Amino acid sequence: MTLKSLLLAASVAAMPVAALAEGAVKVGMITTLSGGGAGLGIDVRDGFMLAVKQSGNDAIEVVIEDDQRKPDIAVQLADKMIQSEKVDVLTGIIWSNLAMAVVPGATAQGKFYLSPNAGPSALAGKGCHKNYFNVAWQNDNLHEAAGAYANSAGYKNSFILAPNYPAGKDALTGYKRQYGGGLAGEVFTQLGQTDYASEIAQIRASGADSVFFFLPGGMGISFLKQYADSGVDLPVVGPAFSFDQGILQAVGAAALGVKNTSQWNKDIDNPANAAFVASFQAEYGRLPSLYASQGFDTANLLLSAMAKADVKDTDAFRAALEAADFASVRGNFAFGSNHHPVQNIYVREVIQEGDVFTNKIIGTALENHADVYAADCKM
Amino acid sequence: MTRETVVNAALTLGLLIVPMWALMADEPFIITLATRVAILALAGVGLNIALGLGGLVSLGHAAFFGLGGYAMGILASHAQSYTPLITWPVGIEGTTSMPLIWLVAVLAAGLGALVIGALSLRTSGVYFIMITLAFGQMLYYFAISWPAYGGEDGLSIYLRNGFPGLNTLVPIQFLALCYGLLAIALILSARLAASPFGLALNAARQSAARVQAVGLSPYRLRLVAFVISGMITGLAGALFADLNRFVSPTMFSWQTSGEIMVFVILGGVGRLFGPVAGAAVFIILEHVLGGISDYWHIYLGALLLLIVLFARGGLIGLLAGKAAHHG
Amino acid sequence: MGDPILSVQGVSKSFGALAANRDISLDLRAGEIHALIGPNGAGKSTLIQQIAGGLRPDSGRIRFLGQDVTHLGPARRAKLGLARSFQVSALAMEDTVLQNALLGALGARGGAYRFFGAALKDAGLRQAAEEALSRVGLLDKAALQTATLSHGERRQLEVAIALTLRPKAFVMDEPMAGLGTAGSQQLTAFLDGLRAEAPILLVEHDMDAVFALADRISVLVYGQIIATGPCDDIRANPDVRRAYLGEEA
Amino acid sequence: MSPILLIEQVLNGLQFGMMLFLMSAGLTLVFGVMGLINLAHGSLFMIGAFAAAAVAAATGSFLLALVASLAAAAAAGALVEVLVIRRLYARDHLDQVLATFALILIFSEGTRWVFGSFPLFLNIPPYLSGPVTLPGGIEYPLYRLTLIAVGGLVALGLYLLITRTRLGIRIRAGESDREMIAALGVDIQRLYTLVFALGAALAGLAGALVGAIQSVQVGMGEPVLILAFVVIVIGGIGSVKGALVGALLVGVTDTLGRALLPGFFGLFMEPSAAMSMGSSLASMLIYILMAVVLIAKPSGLYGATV
Repeated sequence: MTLKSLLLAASVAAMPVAALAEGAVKVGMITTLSGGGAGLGIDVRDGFMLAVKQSGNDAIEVVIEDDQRKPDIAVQLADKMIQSEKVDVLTGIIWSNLAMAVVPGATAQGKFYLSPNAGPSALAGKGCHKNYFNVAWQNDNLHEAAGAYANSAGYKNSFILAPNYPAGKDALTGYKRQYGGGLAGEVFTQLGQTDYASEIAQIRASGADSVFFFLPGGMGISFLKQYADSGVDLPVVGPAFSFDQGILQAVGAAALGVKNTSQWNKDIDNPANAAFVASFQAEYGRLPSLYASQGFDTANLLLSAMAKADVKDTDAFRAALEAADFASVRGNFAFGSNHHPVQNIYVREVIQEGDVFTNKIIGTALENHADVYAADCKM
Repeated sequence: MTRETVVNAALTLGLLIVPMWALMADEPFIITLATRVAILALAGVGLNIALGLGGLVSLGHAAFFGLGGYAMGILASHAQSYTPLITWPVGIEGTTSMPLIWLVAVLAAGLGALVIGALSLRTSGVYFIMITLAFGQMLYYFAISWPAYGGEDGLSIYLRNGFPGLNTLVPIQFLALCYGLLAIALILSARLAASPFGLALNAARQSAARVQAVGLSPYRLRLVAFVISGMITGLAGALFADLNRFVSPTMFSWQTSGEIMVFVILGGVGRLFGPVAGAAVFIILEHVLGGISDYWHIYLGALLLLIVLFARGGLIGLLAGKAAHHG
Repeated sequence: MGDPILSVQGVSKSFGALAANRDISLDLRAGEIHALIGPNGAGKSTLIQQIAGGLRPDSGRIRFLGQDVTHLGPARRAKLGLARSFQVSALAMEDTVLQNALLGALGARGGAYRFFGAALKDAGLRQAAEEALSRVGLLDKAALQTATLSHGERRQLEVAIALTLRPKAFVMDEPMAGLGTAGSQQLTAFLDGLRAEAPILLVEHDMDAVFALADRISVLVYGQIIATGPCDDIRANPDVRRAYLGEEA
Repeated sequence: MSPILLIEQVLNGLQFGMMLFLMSAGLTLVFGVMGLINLAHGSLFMIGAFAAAAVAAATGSFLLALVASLAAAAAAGALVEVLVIRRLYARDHLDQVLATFALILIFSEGTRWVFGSFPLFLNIPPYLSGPVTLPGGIEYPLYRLTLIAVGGLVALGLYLLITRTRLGIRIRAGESDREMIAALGVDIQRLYTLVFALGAALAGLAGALVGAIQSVQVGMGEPVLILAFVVIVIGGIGSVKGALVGALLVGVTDTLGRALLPGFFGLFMEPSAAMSMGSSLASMLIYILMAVVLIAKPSGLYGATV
């Protein structure tokens, strides 16, 4: 907060932006810091800033702004970052619809964009761009992994549900892409819906042997609580979003035992991860979430590229980013031809450690998995 | 020269000087902000015709804002992908020409306002507020779940649309265009208020029975006002989409309706320059307060509350005193 | 004496169990002032509302200028030439006196759908409005805000607006109320001359004015007309005397 | 769709409707008695849920949590009534809308400031959790049945309060004639504060009850608020009976719409298009219902004619 106001004060003054040191990089972070979805943005920011702090690199300057989860505000902030702040790199956006609003314009103006969370298919396929890098996942990835897990668990008849909006439709498509069994039912819920009694009744009546759902944020919390109370006890799978550290405490015991897919967990065994989890807890007094890990990795990717090339030398800097030469907290990490991750996706189970609900990895759903849109990407 | 004229002139001067300064100081973002102020003020000018003159408290003007925005998004996306808009019964192509887009946006919003207004104006008071809200929500949910034009993801237009003789990608030129439209809308709205129609509409707000007794139909007066109001807000929607090069269902959300209403009330209901003052102050607050704290909404809320409670007549009322009675 | 300008034929109206008007018939002929009197709660306002078009009768017809207007709304009846003034002033209080009169002129012109050109600068409208204001003696107050007018002045403005319509008939709901003696006398004289322009259906409590002006009087008691006739007949009518005993002693 | 599933869905609709009723009753009372549009009613719902979650976390008792939700929402309601709302009664709807919109901003961000940005935990107590078997072999969550019962009890309580008590007489008098009630020597300010706090308490109770099966988070009040407005407008503003009927109508329409429409479109469309179309229409359905009601009856089902 103090950092932000200082920077703001500096930028409001009408003097020309002071020339930064050679090799310095100015980063514009547009993320959600107020309103209902603020938890995700705060985690990304905290993860990112932790990595910056640990690097001790003072050639990196970060300007942070709150997009209020509104696309038009995000676009306006991107304009501000580019026009006024004259940043070199943009990052931070949580939501696919905001990314779709900001990324094409930013990359067209020659800026780098590093996505710490959203990975809409349009940006991975036909709409890919050489200056756009996704450090999290392509949106379909975790759903595909859930489908793969469903196969290995022997599910033959899934009931699947997601909100009626593009990311929801992508989720069901992603699940079906890997899943080989039949469907007991397929339901689109309303975006922002809070009561799932009607859907749960349909699940009960459908004769399904498993349930797959993608309901991010509060929708997932509501669904899980109501599902647990309904007496339907079919196994549930879903992507990590509804079982992440930030919201798991709010779901409580209702989530225990649920399998979910994620490219990261705090128990992934590598030194970078161990150090990250410990230092994040020390710095902020809470367990890191998936989003924090993605923010942390995004910053480290950027720092690794800065060590190799000057951001003003766009081609060299891009090559340095493509190399992805940093110690990711998720272990092996590489970019595919469309600048989206090629990585393992794990299956986690929700467990209880003392008073705290958390996840532990129980297997690998997909190894070195890339997305299906890379073929459409012509850079 | 009344005090209100002085305040209006000062506002106009401010709106002109700030971008000029920004141009010289090479602060293009300030120009973008001024453009935003102009466009949102235009939306407010539209709403003010229904709200200030007609007394129609519409909590659904986002519907027209969004219709204008989507008119732009749909036409431009078809033009950019070289796919025809419709092929039957006649082939219609998309377009990236602003004047054409504006025309379509205004017509679409006007048609929307005609249908929504014709049904909603059967009610009055709180029921009217709520039924307009309901129509806005209908369009909002429709836009979210209608896959053809991006649904909740919205629709990106990678290049700003063109205007003959201007390079709209240059911020100051696009700003000039928006200022021009805002000025035209302000002049039209001032003349409308003084016109026979304005007289009758204003009277219908104060006493519907009187207007009926002289042989005029308040319903029709209000409907026409609602349509004009929707058209101007629709035009603002098309410009807003062009400013962001992006449209999304949030343009339809009830918060958008609420914000447009906030501009009008903040500035002063029924005051010619009310929406301009309201939009300018709102945008400045958003930027100044947003820098102070993550919890800046608290301060914004407190400020709005103080204005409603203690500065009746909005900012213009605060600066210029009670409304003058032209007679 | 030709067809009546306005005729009410067997009109009844009830609100729930309360019968406000029962089988009422009356007419208004060219050149006359027809006064409608009766104690409070007799159903006068309900009847006026039905004549002006604000309420629909449960049964019966209302004809105006030979045309059945029973199912027309107030605006349509006003367009046909039926002008009314309200018991409780219905005026645009925030506007000026002149603007209120202009509104009437606008209605008389038959349409308000002109979006440019200032209404105040329209010579035709302005002339009609100012003429009407001067006839009721309000011209010197034209620039004042209507809310600042006294109660009596507002009644005068109501009449002025009715005048701008150049109507075929007036329906006036207690125009004298609150006027004071001098004001009443002034308005009485004015209405006296007005009947030549168009007949007036006059609802009034001021009995001096009624007996001074009316060609005929109808008496409404408990929702029914108990007598209609010239002033002297009504004065002598025993039913009327009974109904008014104590109230108009 | 089997009859059992249909019955279950109707129950779901009733339960959803009862929750909407708790939310709407206060809103409609406040409007009926004081003529005030309160957009911040959803914030009181949120405050109830947060208070319940905080107390449940501290004490482990669900009943105490419910008491806390009632108390916190009533206190917050009384406080804003005295500080802000009181100044708005004489204003037009426009000022009320803007002022209470400002209150939403303050309450939402204030709650985030106090409780943080992450959702809170609040769960069904063990004695109410799990399903019970109803006659006909329908398995139905006990908690949802409890919600229906609570909603019914509150409706009954409100009915008795309004028809049988001195407070109720004053409320009804206040609805019809403010000056008369002041002339009767009733302290009108206290009455208003009381009615506002009562409405707030009901919203807070709804927040706590719903919070146990939903997500307790900032912004949870707004979607419910819009639904509550739909409810009271359909029922006729100011009418508690209208709120009950409207709430049940909206609850059942919404639930059955979501359950039946996709299948209905599936009869003559290919499945994925039918799914998408059906869901889209289902999400618009209650707004369509409201528009239709208002077009047919411009002041709602039980509203006074305007």
